[in-house]
Amino acid sequence: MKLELNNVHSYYGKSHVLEGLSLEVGPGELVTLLGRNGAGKTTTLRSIVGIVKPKQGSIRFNDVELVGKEVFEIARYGIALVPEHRGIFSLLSVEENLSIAVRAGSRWSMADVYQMFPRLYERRKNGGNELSGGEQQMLAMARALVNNPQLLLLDEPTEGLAPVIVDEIVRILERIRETGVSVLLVEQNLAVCERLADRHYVLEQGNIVYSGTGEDFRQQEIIKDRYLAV
Amino acid sequence: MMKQKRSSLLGGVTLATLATVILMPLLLPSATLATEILIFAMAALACNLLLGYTGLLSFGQGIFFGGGAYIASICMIHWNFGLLSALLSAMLAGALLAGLVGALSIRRKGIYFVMLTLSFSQMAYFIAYSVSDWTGGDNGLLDIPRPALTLLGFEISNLVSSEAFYAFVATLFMLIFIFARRVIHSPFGTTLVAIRENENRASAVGFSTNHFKLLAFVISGGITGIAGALYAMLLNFAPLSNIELQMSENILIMTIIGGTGSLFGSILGAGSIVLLGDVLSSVWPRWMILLGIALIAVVLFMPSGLWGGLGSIADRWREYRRSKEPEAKSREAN
Amino acid sequence: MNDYILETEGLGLRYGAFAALGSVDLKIRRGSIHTVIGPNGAGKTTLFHCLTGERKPSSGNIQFAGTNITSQAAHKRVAAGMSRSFQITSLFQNLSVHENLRLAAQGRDGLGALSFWYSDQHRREHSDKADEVIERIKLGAVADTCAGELSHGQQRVLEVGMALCSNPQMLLLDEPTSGMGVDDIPVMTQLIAELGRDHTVMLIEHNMRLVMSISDRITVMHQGNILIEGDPDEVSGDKRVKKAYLGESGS
Amino acid sequence: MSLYLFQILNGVGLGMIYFLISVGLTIIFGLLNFVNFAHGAYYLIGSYLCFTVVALTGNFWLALAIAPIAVAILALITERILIKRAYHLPHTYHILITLGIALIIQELTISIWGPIGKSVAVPEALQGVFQMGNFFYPKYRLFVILFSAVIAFALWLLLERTRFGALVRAGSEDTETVSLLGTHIHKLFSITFALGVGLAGLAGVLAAPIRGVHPFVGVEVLGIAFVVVVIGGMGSFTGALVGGLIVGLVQSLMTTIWPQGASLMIYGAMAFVILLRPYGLFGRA
Amino acid sequence: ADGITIYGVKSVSGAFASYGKYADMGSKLAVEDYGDLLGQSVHYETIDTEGNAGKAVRKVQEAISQDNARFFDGATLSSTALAIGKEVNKVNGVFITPAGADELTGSDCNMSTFRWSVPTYGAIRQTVKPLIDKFPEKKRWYTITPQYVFGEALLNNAKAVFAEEGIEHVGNSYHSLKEQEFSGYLTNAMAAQPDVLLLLNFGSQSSNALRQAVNFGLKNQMTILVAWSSGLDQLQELGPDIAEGVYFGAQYWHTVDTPMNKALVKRVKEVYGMNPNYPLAADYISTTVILDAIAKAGTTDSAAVAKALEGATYEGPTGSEVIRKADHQVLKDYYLLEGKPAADMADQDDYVNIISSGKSFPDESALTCKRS
Ligand SMILES: Nc1ncnc2c1ncn2[C@@H]1O[C@H](COP(=O)(O)OP(=O)(O)OP(=O)(O)O)[C@@H](O)[C@H]1O
Ligand SMILES: Nc1ncnc2c1ncn2[C@@H]1O[C@H](COP(=O)(O)OP(=O)(O)OP(=O)(O)O)[C@@H](O)[C@H]1O
Ligand SMILES: [Mg+2]
Ligand SMILES: [Mg+2]
Repeated sequence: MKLELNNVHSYYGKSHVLEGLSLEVGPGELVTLLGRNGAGKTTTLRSIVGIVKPKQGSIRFNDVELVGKEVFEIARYGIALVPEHRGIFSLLSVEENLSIAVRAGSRWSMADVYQMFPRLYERRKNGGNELSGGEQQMLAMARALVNNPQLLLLDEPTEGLAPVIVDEIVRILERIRETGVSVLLVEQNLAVCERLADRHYVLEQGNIVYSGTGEDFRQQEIIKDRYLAV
Repeated sequence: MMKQKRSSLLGGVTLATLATVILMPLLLPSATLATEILIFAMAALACNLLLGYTGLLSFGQGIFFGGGAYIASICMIHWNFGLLSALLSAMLAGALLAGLVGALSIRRKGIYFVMLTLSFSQMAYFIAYSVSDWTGGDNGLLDIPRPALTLLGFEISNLVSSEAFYAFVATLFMLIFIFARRVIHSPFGTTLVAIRENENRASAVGFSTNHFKLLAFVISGGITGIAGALYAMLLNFAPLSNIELQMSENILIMTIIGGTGSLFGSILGAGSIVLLGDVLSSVWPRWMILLGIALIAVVLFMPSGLWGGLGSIADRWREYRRSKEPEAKSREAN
Repeated sequence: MNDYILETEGLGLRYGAFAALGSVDLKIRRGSIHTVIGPNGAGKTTLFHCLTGERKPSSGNIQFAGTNITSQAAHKRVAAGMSRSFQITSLFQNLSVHENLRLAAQGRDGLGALSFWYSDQHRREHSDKADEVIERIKLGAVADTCAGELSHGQQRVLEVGMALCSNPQMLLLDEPTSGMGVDDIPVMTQLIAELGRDHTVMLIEHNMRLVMSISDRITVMHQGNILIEGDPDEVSGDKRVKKAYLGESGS
Repeated sequence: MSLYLFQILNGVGLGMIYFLISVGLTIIFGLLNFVNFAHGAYYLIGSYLCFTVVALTGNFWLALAIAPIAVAILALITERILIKRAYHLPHTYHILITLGIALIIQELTISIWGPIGKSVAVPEALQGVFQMGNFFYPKYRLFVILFSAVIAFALWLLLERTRFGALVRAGSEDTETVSLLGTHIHKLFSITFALGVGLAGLAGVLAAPIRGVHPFVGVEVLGIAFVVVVIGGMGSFTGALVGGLIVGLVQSLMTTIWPQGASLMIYGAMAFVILLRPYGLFGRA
Repeated sequence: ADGITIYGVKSVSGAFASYGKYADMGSKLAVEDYGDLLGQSVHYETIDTEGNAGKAVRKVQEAISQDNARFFDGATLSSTALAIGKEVNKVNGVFITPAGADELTGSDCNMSTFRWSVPTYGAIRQTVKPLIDKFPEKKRWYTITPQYVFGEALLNNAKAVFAEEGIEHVGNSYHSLKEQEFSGYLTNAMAAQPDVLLLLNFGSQSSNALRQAVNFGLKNQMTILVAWSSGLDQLQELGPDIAEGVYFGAQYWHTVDTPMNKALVKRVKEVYGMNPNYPLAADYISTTVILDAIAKAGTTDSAAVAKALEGATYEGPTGSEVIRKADHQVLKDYYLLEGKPAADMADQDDYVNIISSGKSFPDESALTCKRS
């Protein structure tokens, strides 16, 4: 599995958000994408899955060109996105939310994810609109997993979660990585990123301004200060 | 956007409207046709306050239109009301009916709201046809007078000629138009927009949204009532179809085709629908196919209605001009 | 005058058989920053819903500034000086940032805004208030942009700004920093601290650094009830809190 | 047998027809969140196709098999060309575009079949009345009741017990996320739309021998369908069934109690239900 | 414009297109057939009502003020006809209509308005009475009536006949203006066990009421009479299976044996390839009558033409027809028809036998028409 973005330009109407972005995620890698609010992190993920259609550049996944493909086709290649707004179906129960995502032959079954998130099991009969913010986040992750991805795109998965759950999520991400699934993680919580990532990219106004390994990044106080204001 | 200086009450759009109102009878085959257009423009404008600015899709506009027509006519026939007092009573009737329908419906959301107004519309129709002693039932109310316009005892015009009546309707229309512009740019009007955008948030910042929606209804009903009364005076006749669901539907179509959220759009909408029927029906009995196509076309290509469509054409023209300019300049430079 | 601006007694809310709030007795001291923390699904947002009138509690009552507001409508509570931000962003998506804030300021007028006979430009104070808040939350650059076009983080900032516009006595902020960039969090922290000087602030937060640094008092909720209440040191030292909420990284 | 008892039975019969008329509308609304004001027009086509097939072959059963499928195919075509472009727009635009489609269908019907209505004979096997003691009822209407009940059960299974049902319900909320899970959402929507509209066509066929075939019947049918669906709760399958029965019973009983107001009362019943229950009897917020 | 123009107010588009289309064909043909008049060419202009009385009135106003229009015919809907009558009367024009409302020649009559169709009085007399005569043993009658002015008028006339003939009126069901589902009313009717079921509604309502009555097997239990049918077009809609054995009242039937009708049928077959139905025949003769009156008056002054129409006698499709001066009502035959089995039909339009025909009109002394 390999994802490569090359010189990607994306727009919202006339506003130019990604200005020639290039990055790659290798097999089994966990890569983070950092940057301030509005830098274009979410837009990058949305461009990969085809919700935002890049006007220029190429996005290749296992040597298949994704630009121009429909969202559902891209998903079927094995890319799952856990979106910023979580996208829980409020009219469906937790169980139905999961069941419509289950793909035959998936590495994770519904039982597996219930084991990962016991809270979801307790609330499996409740409608999506009856979940707390944190519960929704868990459900979104669980749903992406049963969809059997090769590459998991996570948009701020720890947002709004209690510290215990954040720990839990970190553990889960570690487990996911062990299974060989690649992860591209957008995250504001630097501690989490540093604990997990093999490599980091820093994004500023639609351009990559830094990329480096986990060790290198720990030393990059200037980068952190200038682009992440830590 | 919102911060930009707004055109004043009497500027820009109002002048365009005034020009339209003055030119219309000159361009159209008859003053009666122009009058009909303005009357429906008035109804569409009132509908627009609800649909365009408050986000309420009401199938009850026919109730206020028909109600206004009946009340004004009954007042004139049975109690010899004069022109202005008849119009005033129509306005009150429209507002009252709207208050009633509004009070019962505004708590409901979405399609349930729509259906509730629709069912009131059916009931109003039933009542109108049942009390035929007052409304003429299915035969319609006949022999409705068109009283002279008098102010302080002086007769200004007898309004007998269709041109004189047009002038009167046009004046009234302009007043209502200016009033409506005032409404939408008042604190009340901006609050309506807030309700349209996000009702939950609007109530969380402190607006009791139901009161606002209700007042919007009442204002809309009052204006629609006046339109109904004018229609009765134009025809000397109030058919039962005034209060039928079809009327509500027509008013809605005019509003949406013209462009929701733009008062001038309502004139465009009313004008195009009335004219479409008038011109095409004599040419091709199945002309409603074209109406159908027009409705579809508006949805697909001009979702902001004719007014929005014109706007985006203007935008594109401007852009085209701009894109030409540097080219021209660079050519000059060479 | 009573020391407490807000008091609840046995406040409870059931969704069918499930008690999202058990029985909550809470006292918020005037002029303090009072934070509510607790695991996901503990009932924090639900508590806010009851306090602001979004939901009707199934039991108990609420006193605000000396009056019982248990069954008062949401918009009346705003007029009485209570204002909130939402955990899930809720804005006027198609209106500009400035207009969002101006409307929020206008909301304080309550039924006064029903007046349709004069121009909204008449009431400069709303517009001025919006400008002031824009300054405070540093969204000047996007003042004329539609709220829906802002990045998620910017929308969160605006969300808090909206709550500020009605000159509230008491502000209820539901996870104001959720989704905010690391660089904005200190700004928000400082903003809340500042607000704490002339308002009572009630806060739901998961960012422990922020919570511990600015809270006067912390209530920890668990399964719809209050687990403990105390000042930051007491709370962070408590074993039960560690187990139920903080975990190892939070400590 | 008492008159009222008969009226109740008759009301149930009517109610099943109303259910069939409405269920497609509720499916389309509930699952696609699309307001289909052309529903009555598709019913119209169903009934005219029934007329034509019967006129050509003399076989009603053939019409029952062919016409709904033809209507569904037509629906699929209109959906692909026009309607799918309006899904993302507010309800106002749904109403407008389908009103346009309904007008075109109605006027084309007049162009093809003429402005005068037509009749479809009751199939040979079901002519006459079924009699049991004092009780008698047209055989054809009995058949319609049973047939509708079978259709109702099959639909319920499809919508509540299959992944297909859950998927499309999810799609009604957030198409983007459903696509992200790898589902071809547009295909799903097309199929659902065709299914719902095909049911309207089926209703048109079944009602043709009872109501005749007339170019302006679409509007009336649409009105009833909306009343039924709103009473039951938009999007609720059970709601359509219960709503249909309520409307049928109200209408039937009113003919004895207050005949002048019979057609009014169905609207009265609807207003009453919405005022008491904001989302109809079985609707969800 | 040069020449004489007749304006046909026809519901060509909209919900009453089934009527307007043929009415329009009738007027058009009449003008074509007429040739020149007073040395001027004759024109025909359609005013489409779009099925809406308000639109119709506005367009008539426009024609009057812009084009100086004075001669009008048509208008199916009673409301349209009544309102147009008033408008035309303001300019002393001439207007002939086949609409159903008795007010046209009653309380709302005026100098300009003339009516070709037989009023409810005659429609009931010429159907109910012959049927009673035919089946003297059938004493129990049940009625189904639409509840509004027109239905009420038919019902009252029927009640009067019942009283005169010693018929027992065993019950009546009112229904509303837009009802299409009659099973409930039919059940009520069955419960009353009548010998004859009299349907007093018209158009699609009477078609559906009849269709559903046949479904319920009522045809075997009682005689059914549709007093106010629209004739051929309605029978075409119903088809012989339903119509067989049912009685219909009608203003016109194309097989009526009169010289003018024979010529009309021949001509219509030639031009349109069909038998004339009621709207076509009614508007053909209305238009012709106006043109004849213009010729008779020798002027296009409409007031004079209206005068010339009063009392005029002419050969119409139903035989000799007279325009009564007192109320501007055309005195003509009304028909009672009986549907025949498909096997007996000589051609595809041969749905019925004419059972009886005749003229019945309220006496001049009983007229409510008061004209200044
Ligand atoms: N739907 C939209 N329409 C127009 N502009 C948008 C839209 N969504 C985002 N933008 C703009 O695109 C830019 C990048 O936004 P994006 O959401 O990718 O940022 P981000 O890095 O994910 O920020 P955050 O950390 O706040 O989530 C921002 O300036 C934002 O204002
Ligand atoms: N409408 C509802 N019906 C049933 N249960 C609900 C409903 N709304 C919320 N709940 C449940 O109530 C509990 C409390 O929810 P609440 O949103 O208050 O949690 P919270 O403490 O704010 O959590 P978080 O930190 O994740 O936002 C949750 O378990 C949730 O599933
Ligand atoms: Mg983002
Ligand atoms: Mg919460």
